[in-house]
Amino acid sequence: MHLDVTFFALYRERAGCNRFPLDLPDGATVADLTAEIRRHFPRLAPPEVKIVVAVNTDYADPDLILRDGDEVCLIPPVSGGHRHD
Amino acid sequence: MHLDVTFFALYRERAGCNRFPLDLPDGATVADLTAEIRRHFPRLAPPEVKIVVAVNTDYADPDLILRDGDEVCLIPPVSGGHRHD
Amino acid sequence: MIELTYQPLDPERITDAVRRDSNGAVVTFLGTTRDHFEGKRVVRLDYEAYEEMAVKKMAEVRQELQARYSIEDIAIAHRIGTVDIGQISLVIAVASPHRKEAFFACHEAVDRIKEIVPIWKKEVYEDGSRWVACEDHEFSGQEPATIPAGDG
Amino acid sequence: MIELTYQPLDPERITDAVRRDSNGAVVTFLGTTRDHFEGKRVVRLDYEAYEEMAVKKMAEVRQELQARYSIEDIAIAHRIGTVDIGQISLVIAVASPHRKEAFFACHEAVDRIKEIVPIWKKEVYEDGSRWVACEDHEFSGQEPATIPAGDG
Repeated sequence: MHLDVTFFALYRERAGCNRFPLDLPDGATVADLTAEIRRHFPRLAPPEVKIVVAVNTDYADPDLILRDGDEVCLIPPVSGGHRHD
Repeated sequence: MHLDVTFFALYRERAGCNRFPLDLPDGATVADLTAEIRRHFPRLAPPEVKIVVAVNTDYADPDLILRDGDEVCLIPPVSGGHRHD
Repeated sequence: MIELTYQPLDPERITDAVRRDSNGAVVTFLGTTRDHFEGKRVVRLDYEAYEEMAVKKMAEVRQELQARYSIEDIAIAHRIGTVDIGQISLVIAVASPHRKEAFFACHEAVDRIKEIVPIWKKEVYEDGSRWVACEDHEFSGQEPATIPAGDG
Repeated sequence: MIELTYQPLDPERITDAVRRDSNGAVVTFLGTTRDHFEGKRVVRLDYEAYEEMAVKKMAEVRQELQARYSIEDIAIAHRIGTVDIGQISLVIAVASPHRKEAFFACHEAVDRIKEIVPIWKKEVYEDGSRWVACEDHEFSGQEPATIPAGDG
């Protein structure tokens, strides 16, 4: 299947692009996708940091099976509870 | 000593006046004052309801000794914590 | 800022009074007059104050919370006299670097004001009126815990 | 009311959207951009959103709190793009018949928005910039508990 992965904020800056095309085997999960992303962009996030993924505008579990054409976005941590603006 | 006692809100309406002149013996306390007020205005507050008194713009304990010319006001309960506007 | 006034309150002006570039959070409370009470239709509220003492107690509440939360920027404004339905009778604005303190201080400020500031309200219905807190307190026989009993 | 905009926010308009004659309490939160962070001088903030998802998550936060507190009147507006120091980036207004629910719902709304709405902010200093939450979370190795981990 073919997916276009969108990067935001810190991830966009580190990846150096807004959007990255990715081909994955049918049946691939969100975990497979983030593993593939890490291979392409090893400096995107340190190994101990989980990469959060949104699929079709909802947060997705690692074992969610992706489908061709899904809207996939990588979500760096949002503003966070302990610090506010 | 001579005091002018001021009534507010419900107490003003029940007393039928804003202000009531009162002569008390020297050394009289806030408790003496409220006892005297209850004699003049038996329907001001039911016996089980304490009459709160402010002396010179502070809440006063029952055993506070009054002085001639003190600013004395009777304070019906204020808006209250469990109900708001 | 402490204000006791017969004029309509302007929440934006009162909120602006506490905003500073070093604050990241501003919490504002507006108390507005409701159109009903226990099924009865309220047509307006009449607020009466022991004005000199009310201003003093509002300032005490402000100081109390400034000390407790180590914040400076608290504004309290209360309207008295006749307040029509849907209008604002109380504005409290609190600003602080972080939001938690602003929320707690603002909430406690409302509670304390209603406990210790000598302002009374009379709900006026189509067929009568009622001093709100007074009757409640008589019914329960309770005084606010923080007010010393004045009666022997 | 849910709003995500590049324009300056008008807190009075947003607060007015929740005021009704049956409500006695209105609590408003303003998030404003602070001029300092850990001793560094901040000159402006740049907010970036995954807009479609941000609007959806803001609406979810609103529904969550409406259900939890049985209140209807919650308005949430977030500004994105460049926000200068002292300006407002977030407005949450909650109105309810009683104040306790309005305070709790407003406070929780801020917390939840910062947890689950995909909006990021970059603090711009005189000599650089920094995505605020990102670095913190990397340092602590923590994700917000409510966001499922997307990595295997």
